[in-house]
Order: sequence, then structure tokens, then C-alpha cells
Amino acid sequence: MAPYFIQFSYIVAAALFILSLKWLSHPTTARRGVRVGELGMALAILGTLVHQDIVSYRWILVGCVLGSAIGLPMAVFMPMTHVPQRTALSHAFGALAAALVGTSEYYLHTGALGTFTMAALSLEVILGYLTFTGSLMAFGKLQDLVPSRPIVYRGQNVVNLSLFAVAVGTAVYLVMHPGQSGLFPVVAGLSLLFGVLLIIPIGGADMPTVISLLNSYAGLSAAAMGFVLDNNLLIVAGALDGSSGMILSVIMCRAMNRSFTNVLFGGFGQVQKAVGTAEQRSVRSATPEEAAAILEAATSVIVIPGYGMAVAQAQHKVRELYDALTRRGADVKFAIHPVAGRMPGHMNVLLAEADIPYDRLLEIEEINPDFPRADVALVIGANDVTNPAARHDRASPIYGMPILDVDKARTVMVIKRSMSPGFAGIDNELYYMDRTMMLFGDAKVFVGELMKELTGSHVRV
Amino acid sequence: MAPYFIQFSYIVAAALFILSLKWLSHPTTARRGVRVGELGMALAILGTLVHQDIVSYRWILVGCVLGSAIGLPMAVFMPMTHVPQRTALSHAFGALAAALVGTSEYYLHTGALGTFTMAALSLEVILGYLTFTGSLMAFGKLQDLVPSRPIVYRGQNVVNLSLFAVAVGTAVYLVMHPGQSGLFPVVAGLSLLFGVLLIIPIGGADMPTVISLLNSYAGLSAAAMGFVLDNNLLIVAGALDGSSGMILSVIMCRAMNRSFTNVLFGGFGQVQKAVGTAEQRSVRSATPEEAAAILEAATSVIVIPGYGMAVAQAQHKVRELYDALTRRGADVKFAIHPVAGRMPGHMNVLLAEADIPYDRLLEIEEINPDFPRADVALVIGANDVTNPAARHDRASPIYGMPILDVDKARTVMVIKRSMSPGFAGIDNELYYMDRTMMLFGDAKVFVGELMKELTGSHVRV
Amino acid sequence: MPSSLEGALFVFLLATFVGFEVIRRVSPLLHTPLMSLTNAISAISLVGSIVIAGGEKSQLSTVLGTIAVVCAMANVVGGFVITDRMLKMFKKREPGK
Amino acid sequence: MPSSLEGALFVFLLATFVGFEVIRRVSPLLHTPLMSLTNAISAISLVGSIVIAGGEKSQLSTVLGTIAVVCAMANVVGGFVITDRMLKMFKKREPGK
Ligand SMILES: NC(=O)c1ccc[n+]([C@@H]2O[C@H](COP(=O)([O-])OP(=O)(O)OC[C@H]3O[C@@H](n4cnc5c(N)ncnc54)[C@H](OP(=O)(O)O)[C@@H]3O)[C@@H](O)[C@H]2O)c1
Ligand SMILES: NC(=O)c1ccc[n+]([C@@H]2O[C@H](COP(=O)([O-])OP(=O)(O)OC[C@H]3O[C@@H](n4cnc5c(N)ncnc54)[C@H](OP(=O)(O)O)[C@@H]3O)[C@@H](O)[C@H]2O)c1
Repeated sequence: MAPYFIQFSYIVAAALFILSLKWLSHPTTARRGVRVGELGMALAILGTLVHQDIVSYRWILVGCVLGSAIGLPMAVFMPMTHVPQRTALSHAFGALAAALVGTSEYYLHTGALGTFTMAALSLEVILGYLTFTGSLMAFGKLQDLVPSRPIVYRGQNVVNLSLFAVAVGTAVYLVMHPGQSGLFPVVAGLSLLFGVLLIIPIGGADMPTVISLLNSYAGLSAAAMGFVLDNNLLIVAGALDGSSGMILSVIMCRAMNRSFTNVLFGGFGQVQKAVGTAEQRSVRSATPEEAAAILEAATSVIVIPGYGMAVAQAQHKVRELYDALTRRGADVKFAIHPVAGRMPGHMNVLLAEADIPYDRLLEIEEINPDFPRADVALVIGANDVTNPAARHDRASPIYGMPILDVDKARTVMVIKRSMSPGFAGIDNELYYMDRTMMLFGDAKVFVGELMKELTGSHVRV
Repeated sequence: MAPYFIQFSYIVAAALFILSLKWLSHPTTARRGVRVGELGMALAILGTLVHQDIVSYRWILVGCVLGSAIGLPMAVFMPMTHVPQRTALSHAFGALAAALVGTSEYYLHTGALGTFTMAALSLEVILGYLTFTGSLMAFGKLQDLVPSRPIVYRGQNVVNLSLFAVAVGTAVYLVMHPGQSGLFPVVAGLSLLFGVLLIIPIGGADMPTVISLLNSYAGLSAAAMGFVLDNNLLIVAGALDGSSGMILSVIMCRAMNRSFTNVLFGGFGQVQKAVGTAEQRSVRSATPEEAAAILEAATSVIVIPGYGMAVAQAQHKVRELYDALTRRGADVKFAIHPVAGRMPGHMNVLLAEADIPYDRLLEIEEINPDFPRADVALVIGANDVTNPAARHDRASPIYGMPILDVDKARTVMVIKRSMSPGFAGIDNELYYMDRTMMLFGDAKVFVGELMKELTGSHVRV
Repeated sequence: MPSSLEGALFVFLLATFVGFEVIRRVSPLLHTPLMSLTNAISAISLVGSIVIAGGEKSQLSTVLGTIAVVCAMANVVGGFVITDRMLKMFKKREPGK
Repeated sequence: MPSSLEGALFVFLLATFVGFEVIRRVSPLLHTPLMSLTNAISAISLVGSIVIAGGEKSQLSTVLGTIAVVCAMANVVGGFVITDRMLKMFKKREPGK
């Protein structure tokens, strides 16, 4: 009976996982997707618990309780602005689990493993350990535990690639001579090391793309585990995870007009002295009163949120601003660039957290035609995604990246703390336009002051 | 070596088949899809030819040559208007192949078959034989070899279902006692008979939906063969075919606002005396000259082709009309209803055959808003898909079916041979409107006369 | 349930999902070619027929296998050729018209 | 190549296709929840960890297995809970506004 139940539960769980992702595709069905995913997971766990190899539930129970004790608080109390870090950390967990299972399997069956199984096992272990340390490093850079600027030195790529080649070579030897168990720790150790070295030269702001790639590796590692254990459910879940990570990194690369290689080996966001600033062009800075006066008169406003809004945790203030302007009869929309912030969909989550209805959040293709008709484009902590240089300056590192046509609005307001550049480390010519008002200050504080002006004047009227 | 090659070729073939269907989704990549499908098939056949069970290629060669000799001329010389028939016939072929392989397998291994294999084999054989005779009957009805009107009698459904129950019951007994080989011909025979009886009560015009269903059965039968032979490629191809047939029949049912049960057991399109005709309302009939005069003056024309255009093979004449009107500066579009004609996409193939660019063929949602602005709506052999009763007459058998808003055009012209009804057997109130001109005659002949008027007058000018 | 059967069920499940996802997106414009293409693809039962016809294990199986090869081969050849014939006809307007 | 491996390759191939088709359609609005949901789903490696931790075949395997269970379980619980927390926040405008 038990094996039947296991197989049955695994097949149903696989179907539920697919449905889960399918339903996630649209906000109205997304929560149903999560329910179904949970159901699939519960079923798979139940099915596994009757496995004939299990002799005692002691350690399983310990592990589950401990795991829940770690995972639950992290999920419940973590502020939404920390999502990138959490994602990195959970990839580290997932990859470690896969790597450890592979390691146990190897030591339990040393020598008795067939060539194909051993090959899959090596893949699982290499990807698992590499993703583990890589994700930990990414977490460190995002949480500022590790210096987030790229650390590069001459010959770095050669060193990294040789190291990786040695790891793979050893693994291949091990596949052909599975009994040489002394080599196993070498493979594991080199993979752990490579994970660290891979991330060191990558800048903190490139982490999201790297995290997505690591996501895809973690998935592949789980799929490889499926090959080792002859477990189709693992293969399916791993492949789903793998393709998801792959698609998201491709989307990000495309939206930044960069290649994978450039992200991984480009050392982007390092020194890159901003060249244009030398000429010291003048900008027009304005006070909250001046800005509020213009906003009061505006009938159509487009808000462009960016990484700065996330840093300042300004989303709730932005919501108040949205309410105030809407109440005055203005049409307020949000222009969401695919790589605004530091992970795909970053702005959407933050604005949704602040209860801004999602049909007000428009993607680049939808909103760009509206800019010429907008009275005010209010940029809150965004920079690169608004830089017109991407359209015409072939020398710019972001040349060719699709950007929001903020410069076409009648009045442009930019809230940021200083003239310092954004993630790409380059100057933004938007700030020097005649129609642009620079509103210097922290996003949360400045929006708060705008609000005070707006509601104050509201009373006065 | 050989087994590796087989497995490898099967995996690649499965991937190619999926890509093939994926690329078919858009006209610009569709032909690449066919190429890739052919490649996959070639690979799969090559892989199979090295199978260790094969002792001689004699009969394989004979079969392949004979098969090509049947399939090729049918594909090359068949007129496009016969596509529905050909589809039915090829389902019969496919299903027979599956059923025969199942039969051979059974007699080769009688008694030595496991329960699950035997269950899959029964499914394969039942679906295969049933689809074989069912498709032949459908072919007969479409080709008018068999009377196409539904033949119904009291208690028919009871008889059919009991027969089917007996077939399945016998199969279940056989699964439990696989050695009882005397029962196998009973299962096969009952399935063959059931296929015939299933189709008898279904009207000729419902055949497309039935053909799609049979398509799906043929696919499932192939997939079941995959379970029997432990061949994943067969399972994949069968599942693809099965889901395709299922989706197309659902699309058709939805576009007709009917249920599967109604199609299969409804005896649709039988007696149904047209009730409304009794009142003898008057229609306005017109000559080619009158119609041509109005078309000459029109700047926007929407053509609504239907089954009558297919029957009359008028597509090439329609193309000439399209050219003539376009040359005069008129904007000519085609409104394609999802169930116009007798199979999904029927009108599109015919019009494409006549070289009408596919971006002029618009689906119902795209074209309906244009009707109120159209000078002339020219209905060529369509009927039910234009019947406004579907919108408001709750008693009508087509009530709720989405229709083309032909009645909203400034002038409506309808080319058909008589006042006789279309497939649903009901009167069309469109014909009695003041703005409607009935153009009685065969579609090909009448459009030819219109052309003569138009080009003649062109010379006169 | 033998483990190969479990794998087969997984394959069936996944292939059905793929089929639904892919085919749902086929433009209605191409529904007729779709029918003939899936028809050609499902003639992959040819591989089963070939093994039976070439196995020559019994007279019955050889005869049935050969008939099956004929039927399946007719679909393979016919299906692909007619699909291509149809698709060749679908053209966009020539530019400049 | 053992036949179970062939089946596994088929499953992998098909699941990758399904993944690409399904995930390509996820609205950019939901890319962040997507990351956390796939993360939760891939924590299915829990099933492998459970068998190792509960098998108690050697001290090493029990220890590693238990750590693996902890890691995977943290992802399962955390991943689903945070995804749901995020999705709860996505609201359409209240009607009548
Ligand atoms: N979203 C993704 O998935 C992703 C992935 C990889 C890379 N990236 C990259 O990240 C960048 C995102 O563009 P972005 O326009 O959102 O951000 P950005 O170009 O990095 O600019 C952020 C701006 O916010 C300002 N800022 C920082 N803290 C602030 C605070 N507390 N209050 C107000 N302003 C503050 C900064 O200026 P001050 O210092 O003067 O205040 C900075 O110019 C793109 O270059 C993209 O390629 C994104
Ligand atoms: N496409 C599908 O997949 C599909 C599937 C299942 C069912 N159906 C059904 O088929 C029907 C299709 O609608 P439809 O509007 O295309 O066709 P229809 O309602 O069947 O009407 C066809 C009309 O064409 C006329 N006609 C026949 N031969 C002609 C000729 N040689 N020259 C000129 N006119 C001719 C007929 O009138 P006269 O006899 O007076 O000439 C008839 O009224 C729908 O009811 C649909 O539900 C379609």
C-alpha cells in the first residue's frame, strides 16, 4: 500500500505545483495558487513520511520544528524592503539542503553508485555547495555585512575559472572511480570556495540578477537530486524553479540591456568616475512649498518610484500623497520600470504594501505614451531608469536600455538626497533640464513635507 | 550502442514535437514548426529502425511504401474544401494503427501481461477501434456516402450506453484474467460497433466537433500504447494530440454555446421545423447590377464568409472581388466567426488559399465594433453566425452563441441560393430587415456577376 | 505500480500540461493546420507498428503490424505535406500595397 | 542508460517546458512573489532530506539529513507564508472610488 500512496501523492503534488505557478500569473488567482502549492507540499510530505526506509521520526521532527522556528518568524516579521536579502538567504538554505542530501547519499552508497547516478550526484553537490556560499555572499552584500562594491584584481577571471575547472575535473574523475571517497571533500570544498569567489567581483547592485541565477542553480541542484534518488517530483519542482530563475534573470538582463557575461564578469558599478560632472552644469533646486504649489494645480501626475523610495521606506508616505492628490481630482498613476529598485517586481510589492491599487501601477509600454500629456512627473528615488542618455548616448553604459520617458512631461520633479549617481554610477542629464526641479532630501521626509503643504493649503482654502 | 541511440532519438524527437506545436502558434513561424516536426518524426523513425526486436525490414518497407503511396497523393491533390473529410479519414487511419498494435501485443504476450499493462492495452484497443469506425462514419457523413442527417430512435442512448458498458465490463474482466483470450475479439467487436452507433444520431454539421473529439480519443489511444510499450515518446505525442483535440472541441462548443452532451446526444439539426417562416414576411431581393452600384459607392466593406462559400468554392472569385474593391479605394475586411464553415479555421484556410492576406481576416472581437461604421456588410454563404436571434431570442436553439453584428451595418447584402435555413435549421431575421438585400444565387456565380458589373462599369467610366 | 509506470504517468501529466499551454495559444487563424499537424505527430504510433511488423514473431502480428505501418505512414506523409501546403498559402499583404 | 534514467530525462525536459511556458506569462507585477513561491516549491528537497534523516543509516547521514530537513523546512514554511503575505497586499481599487 505505502509505495502506491507515495507515488500517488507525488504525482498529484507535481500537478498541484504546476497549477500553483499557473495561477500565480494573475493577481486575482494568485492567492489560490499559494493555497494549491501548500496543498501539494503537504501531500508530498505526507507521502514521504510513510516511506519504508524511515526507521524513526525523531530527527525528522526535530528538523521540522527547528526549520519552522527559523522560517516562520523570518517570513512574518521581515519588512518588505528586505525581500532581496531574504530571497538570497533562502536560496542558501535550499542549496545547502540539496548539497547535504547528495553528500549523505554518496557516503551511504560509496562505490555502489552507477555512472549516471554518480554524475547526477556530482552535479547536485557542485551546484548545491556553490549556490550555498554564493547566496550567503549575496546576502552579505545586500545586508551590508560584506563590502558591497565589486572587488576586482588582475587575473581574477582566470583564477576563478581554473578553480572551477579543477572542481569539475575532480568530479569527473570521481564519476569514473566512485570509490575514491577521499576526493569527495575536495569537490565539495572547491565548490564552496568557488561560490565565494564568483560573487566577490560582482557589485551589490548586480545582486538581483545574480540571485536569480543562483535561484536557477538551486533548482537544477534539486532536479539533479531527483535523478539521484529516482524521484520525479523532485525533478519537476527543480525544473520549475530552474526555469523561473532563468527567465527572471533574462528579463532583468534584457531590461538593463546587458548580457549574462557582463553581469558575471563585468565588475559593473565599480570605479567608473562620472565623466560628465566635470563641467558643473547648474540645476534648479526647489522647496517643498514651490513643488506643492505646482502639484496642487496639476490634473495629471505620474509618479516614478525607484530604489531610493525603497531605501527611505517612503511607500506609506507616497500612498498619503496619492490619496491627497486623488482627492483633489488629479489623475495619479505610477510608472514601474522592470528594473526599478533592486529586484524584479520590487516597486510593485512595496506600493501594494502601502495599499495602492495595482491597476494604478503601469508598465513601461503602457505608461510611456502618457508622459507628454502629464502635468507633473514626480521621480521619487529613481535615477538610471529615467536617464535619457540611454536613448541617444552611445558611450553611456546604459545605452540601449529601455527607459521611462520622464523628460517628456511638462514639469519634472526629482526627489533625491544629492547629486550623486544611481546604481550605474553615471550622471543623469534629466536633472539639468529647464523643466526639472530638484527636490533634495530623503524621500520619506520630503514627501512628508509635500503632504504637509498640500493638506495645510487644503485647510486654508 | 543501439538502445542509447533509440532513447536519445526519442527524447530529442519529443522536444522537437513540442517546439513544432509552439511555432505553429503564429503564421510567421508556422512553417518552421512543420519542418521541426518532420525532423522529429524522421529521428524517431531512424531510432526505431535499429531496435533489437526487428529481424527483417521486408514488411516495414512494404508498409512504408504503401502508406506513402496512399498519404502523399491524398495530401497533394485534395482540394482545400475537402479538409474536414481528410481529417476524419486520417483519424481513422491513426486509430486503426493504434488498435492493431494493441491487438498484436495482446496475442504476442497473452497471459504474460501485468495488470496495469493490460489495463492500458484495453484502453488503447477500445479507444482505437471505436475511433476507427467512428471516424469512418464521420467521413461518410461529410462525403455524403452515408445520409448526413441524424438518425434517431427511441431508447437509442440507452442501447448505446449499455453496449459501451458491456464492452468496458468485458475489458475489465479481461484485465483481471488476461489469459481469457476468447474475450478479446468481443471487446474489439463491441468497440467497432459502438463507434458506428455513436455517430449515427449525430447530424452531419456537428461532425467537426465530433471529429475533434475523435482526434482527442486517437491521441489518448496512442498515449495508452505508450504505456503498454513503455515508450515515453508515444505518451508525449499522444498527450499532445489528445489535448489539441480536446481544446478544439471545447472552443467549438463554446462558440456555439452548446455542451458536449448536447453535441453527442442532442440529435441536433434533425427535424426542427422552422417555426417563424409561417408568417411569410417579405424580403427584398436584388440583382447583381443593383448590388454592384452600392458596392461601387462604398468606402468600407466587411465580407462575412460562411459554409456556403466553401460549398460553392467561391474563394477565388471572392479574392477577385476583394482586389477590385480595394483598387477602387475601398477598405475591405473579412469577419471570421470561430465556427463559420464546418471546421475550426475553415474560412481562414480557404481565403488564404485564394491569396487573401491574413491580416485582413479579423476575429469576432476585433471586427464587431467596426460594423456600425461599415457601408456594406456582404454575407457570402453564411447564415447562423449572423443571426441576431442569438442575442435576444431565448427560445432560439442558438441563443447565447456569440454572433457577428452584421445587422448593424448600413447596408446588408446576403448571397445565398434560397431562403432555406443553415446548419441550425432556423430562420434568420436578418433577411427581413429593411436594410437587407437578398442576392439569390450560387455564391461563385453571383460574385462572378458582381465582378462583371464592377469591372464593366470600371471600363465605362 | 511498477516504477516505470509511475514515470509514464508523470510524462503523461506533464505532456498534457504542455499540450494545453501550447495549443491554447495557437491563433484561430491556424486551427485547421493545427488539426493536421497534431494528426501527423500522433502518427508516431508508427514506431510501435514498425517494431511489430519487423519483429515477425507470428504471422498474425506481422500482418497486423504491416497494416498498422501502412496506416501510420499514410498519416505521417499526408499530415506533414498537407499542413505545409496549407501554411504556404497564408501570406501577409505584400509591403507597399 | 537505465530506462528509469530515460524516463527521468523526459520528465525533466517536459517540466522545463511547462516551467518556461507558465512562468513567461506571470505578470511583472508579481515577479517578487514568484521568486518566493518557486523558492518554496523547490524546497521539495525536503522529501529527500526526510528519508535520509529518518533512515538513521549512519551517524553522518543522520546529522546531515537533519540539517537538510531544517534548511528545507525553513524554506517551505517561510516561502509560502511570505508569498501569501505579499499577495494579500495586492488590491484592486475599491469599486465606487
Ligand atoms: N530591479 C532589478 O531587478 C534590478 C536588478 C539589477 C540591477 N538593477 C539596477 O538598479 C537600478 C535601479 O534604478 P533606480 O532608478 O530604481 O535606482 P538607482 O538608479 O539606483 O537610483 C536610486 C536613486 O535613489 C536615490 N536615493 C537613495 N536613497 C535615497 C533616499 N533615502 N531618499 C531619496 N533618494 C534616495 C539615490 O540618489 P541620492 O544618493 O542622491 O539620494 C539614487 O540616485 C538600475 O540601474 C537597474 O539596472 C535593478
Ligand atoms: N466551423 C466549425 O467548426 C463548426 C463546427 C460545428 C458546427 N458548425 C456550425 O456550422 C454553422 C456554420 O455557420 P455558417 O454561417 O458558416 O453556415 P450555415 O449557417 O450552415 O449557413 C450556410 C448557408 O450557406 C448557404 N449556401 C449553401 N450553399 C451555397 C452556395 N453554393 N452558394 C451560396 N450559398 C450557399 C445556405 O443557404 P442556401 O441553401 O439558401 O444557399 C446556408 O444558409 C454554425 O451553425 C455552426 O454552429 C461549425
